[in-house]
Amino acid sequence: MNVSIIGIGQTEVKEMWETSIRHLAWYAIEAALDDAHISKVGALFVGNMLSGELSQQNHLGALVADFAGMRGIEAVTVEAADASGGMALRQAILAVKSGLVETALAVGVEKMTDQTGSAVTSAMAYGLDADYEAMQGLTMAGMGALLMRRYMFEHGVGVADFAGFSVNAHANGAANPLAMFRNRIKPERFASAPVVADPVNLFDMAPAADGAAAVIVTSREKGMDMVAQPVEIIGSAAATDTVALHDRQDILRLRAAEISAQKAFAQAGLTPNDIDLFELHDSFTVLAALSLEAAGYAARGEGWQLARDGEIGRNGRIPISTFGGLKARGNPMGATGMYQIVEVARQLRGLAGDCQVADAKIGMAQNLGTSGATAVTHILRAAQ
Amino acid sequence: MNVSIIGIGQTEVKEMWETSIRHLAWYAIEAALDDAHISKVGALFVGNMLSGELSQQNHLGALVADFAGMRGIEAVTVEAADASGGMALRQAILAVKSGLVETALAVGVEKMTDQTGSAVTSAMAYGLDADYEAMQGLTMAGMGALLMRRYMFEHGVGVADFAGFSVNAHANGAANPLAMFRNRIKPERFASAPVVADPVNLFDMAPAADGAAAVIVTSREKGMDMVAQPVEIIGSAAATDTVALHDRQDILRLRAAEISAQKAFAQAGLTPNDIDLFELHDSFTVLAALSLEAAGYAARGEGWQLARDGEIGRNGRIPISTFGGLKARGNPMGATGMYQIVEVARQLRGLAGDCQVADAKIGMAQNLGTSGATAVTHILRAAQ
Amino acid sequence: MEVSRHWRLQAQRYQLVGETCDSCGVKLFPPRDVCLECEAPAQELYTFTGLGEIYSYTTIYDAPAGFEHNTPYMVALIKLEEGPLVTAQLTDIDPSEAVIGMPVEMVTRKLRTDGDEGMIVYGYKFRPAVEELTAV
Amino acid sequence: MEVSRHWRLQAQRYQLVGETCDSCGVKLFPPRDVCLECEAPAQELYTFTGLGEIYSYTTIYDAPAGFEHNTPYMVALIKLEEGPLVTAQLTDIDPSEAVIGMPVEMVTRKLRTDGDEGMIVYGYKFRPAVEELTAV
Ligand SMILES: [Zn+2]
Ligand SMILES: [Zn+2]
Repeated sequence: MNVSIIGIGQTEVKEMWETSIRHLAWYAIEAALDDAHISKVGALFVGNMLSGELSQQNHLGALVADFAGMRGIEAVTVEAADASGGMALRQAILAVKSGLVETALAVGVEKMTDQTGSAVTSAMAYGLDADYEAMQGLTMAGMGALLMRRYMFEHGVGVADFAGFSVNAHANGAANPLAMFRNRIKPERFASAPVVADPVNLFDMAPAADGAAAVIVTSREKGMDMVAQPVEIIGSAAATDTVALHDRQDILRLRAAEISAQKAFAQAGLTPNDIDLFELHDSFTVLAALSLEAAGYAARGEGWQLARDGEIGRNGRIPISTFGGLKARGNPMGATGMYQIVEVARQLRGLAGDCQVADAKIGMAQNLGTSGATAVTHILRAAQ
Repeated sequence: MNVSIIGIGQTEVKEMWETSIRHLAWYAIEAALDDAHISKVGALFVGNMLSGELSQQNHLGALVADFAGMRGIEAVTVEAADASGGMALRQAILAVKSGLVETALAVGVEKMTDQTGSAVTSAMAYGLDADYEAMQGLTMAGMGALLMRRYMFEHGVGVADFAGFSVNAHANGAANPLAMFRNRIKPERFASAPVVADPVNLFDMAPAADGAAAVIVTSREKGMDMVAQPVEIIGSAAATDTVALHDRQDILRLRAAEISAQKAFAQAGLTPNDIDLFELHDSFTVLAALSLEAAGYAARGEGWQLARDGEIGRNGRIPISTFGGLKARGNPMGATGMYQIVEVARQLRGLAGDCQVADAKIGMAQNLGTSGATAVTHILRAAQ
Repeated sequence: MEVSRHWRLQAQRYQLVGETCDSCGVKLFPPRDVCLECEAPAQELYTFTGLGEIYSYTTIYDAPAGFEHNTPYMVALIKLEEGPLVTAQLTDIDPSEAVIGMPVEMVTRKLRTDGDEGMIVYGYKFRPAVEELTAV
Repeated sequence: MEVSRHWRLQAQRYQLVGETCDSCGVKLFPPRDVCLECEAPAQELYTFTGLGEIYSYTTIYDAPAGFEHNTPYMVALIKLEEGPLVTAQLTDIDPSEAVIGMPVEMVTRKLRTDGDEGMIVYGYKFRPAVEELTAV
């Protein structure tokens, strides 16, 4: 792609009552600017889903650019439900590739805790089909449940067969000081966790929280000059599927995830076996299984077996959720995709601390909007 | 820029109770695809501000891509208040320039009439600073009023001195079958129009309405092969200013508009005198005056004189609002910037009907977010 | 208040009015202007029988605004006899009875309470098919 | 309900607490982390006197949700003595009295009623300065 990451930044993921959305974005941006040793960029892309609904604040591009001391620069908000973060990076890459922007900053930010209860549940469901899904009372958790129930039916698996995804995520989150949940969980506790939307229980579902993460990109040549450890973006592709599950021919096939992964692999000239770690979109355990299938790591109906067989752990065949994933790190909707990128970059720099995957050279991040109605896949490589 | 417009489409601007937001977007897209003689594009950028707040529907990229029969393509929503439309085109241009997308579709769409009254007034104010402007009860109309009052004070003009902008807009709108208001107004009626936010009256302010407009872009070379009358994009630039008026050193200077216009002129190698028509952002008459000043058509405090002196008419020095502008064509917030582009393209193709500016070869469109916190300027030229 | 939105969708909500594609014959619900299968224009109206079977289902305990009144409630994907899937609430059923493949039929029920003034939105839900009930 | 948001802003809302920039000395309101003038970090708190004058003003007849109770109401840009502009409602004033340059002072008043349960948000407004009133 000829584009490199030269700076990354992130905040903790948790409920931050004292922090406004503009402050959240600024903290992540400040860290990314410091990391890149710069104070300005040419363009800002803000990935966000719910600021209007929950904070009565749109126009985040201009607001954040000004608050971050970069008044005047080009700035805009990018939205694709919980894939907003990944899509913001995608726009930053397009901007740099266009030659019209030298250095671009993408920040994903979500402030979930300005509202509570049913208002947040409602707003999160704005990523579904308003007229034909949300109007029937479907929620994000309900969507995950419809997928999970059908997966269990078609593939003959039980609720407990998904436990390995959560156990892995929490084990990794326990080593990430920025994660929302840092407690390990035991498989036997999984089956008895409180049900949110049957069969989805609290351990199947990622928790909503506040958070922001930021990434700065520029051309590969400039990146090499500017920082010691640039991370190259060698694949970037986005695709869509129907927003409503009921409009799909096969709800257990994530077509957008397949398309975006295949395109990214083709751009990078790689196959799934070349990837050292994979930050996938585990907003629900069933989506982790389906994402592994879509990316080519398991045949249809067999993604769950990778968790059962321990192949998703730090030393497994394809480590996933290495900083806890959405499940344990937490899921600030429009920021989630940017956390994935920051985490892959940390792995490839060899600076992942207790979360480090040994000898990580190539990593992949895939950010989904709702049930994969949007999918954006990035493949990153440590600069050579 | 090496990017050309190969298809344009638009719906009427009015209250369309019977039409959902996905249908609105589709009608404009269908017209643009027909115009370009194609059925698919590589990427879709949806400019929208208020779908979440007013229609409980986010994730419009995937929703519209699917509904328009383009399931699978890359798609995302772009938001910058009432500059969302212009910023969506900007992303489409960056995508094509990047070389990663061959043909990109930008659609601006806004569905204002799913809610009524104070809910719409509130949602429109989400483009302001939520914590320090909207929380004080400031509205979009109030923002226009603060600007207009100060302009009147500093430059010694009265309410009636802004009438020429509305008279011109309505005269042009009367010739546009798609315009919301097709009635001519007389200057003497202007001063007695009902007040919305003193001194802004009904004739100073563009009406909110439903609407959608779409533009398809590809590389200049491909455009020449594909259609008989491509329109070249020879300048494209975006900039920001503070969201809150109170954070500006001089509220009567639209810095983002200045920056984006200067960049676009520089890219095109042109000066203001080379522009045959200028679709500016006349959401308020005072913004029309300030936009003319920012783009270099009048000295500070003298923009209103262009209206007084008849220089903004179809045969004037710098024709503006040639299809009625936001004021008479109507202002579907996130779609407005795309209407401007469609209108300039129609002028440059010589297909503007009764709205035609004679011998129009080069046109400019400038889309503002709120009081110019975002500004995006495009310069278009008839293919040579 | 979203009066126009609910008015606009009433044919779908009350009578399951979808479309048939002239080109490929597929039946579409929800209606759309471009056929999902063959991408031809699809605008001939078709009223579904309202018979189908459960394709997947869930019981929702964490309700969004407007749905608090009947929490927990069940939402399912229904495979209609004519082919398409539809997302709908299940009614007149105990969560423990639901099973994939169960025959169901459409009924009209209260869906949601909107806003301060409490406008009530009605629309389709599905219940166990009467034949099924009498057979039990 | 946005309890946390209002709680977060209470120092600004009730006492006009802004900042002084260590580097260039400019006074900032609303507070921000990066100085608007010199882009240095600005985090030293400063409580404004609440005295200023009207810089621009309007009377709003078309109110957003939560502000219906006192429509029409006046909103102004106030030039604070210390330099910055602030957006605030005017109170205790007849619209016909307002004029650019009029001295005003901060008071605390009810700003907005939020949501179904009617949480009331308080904050700064400005009224004609007392000296001004007695002089009249
Ligand atoms: Zn068909
Ligand atoms: Zn300073």
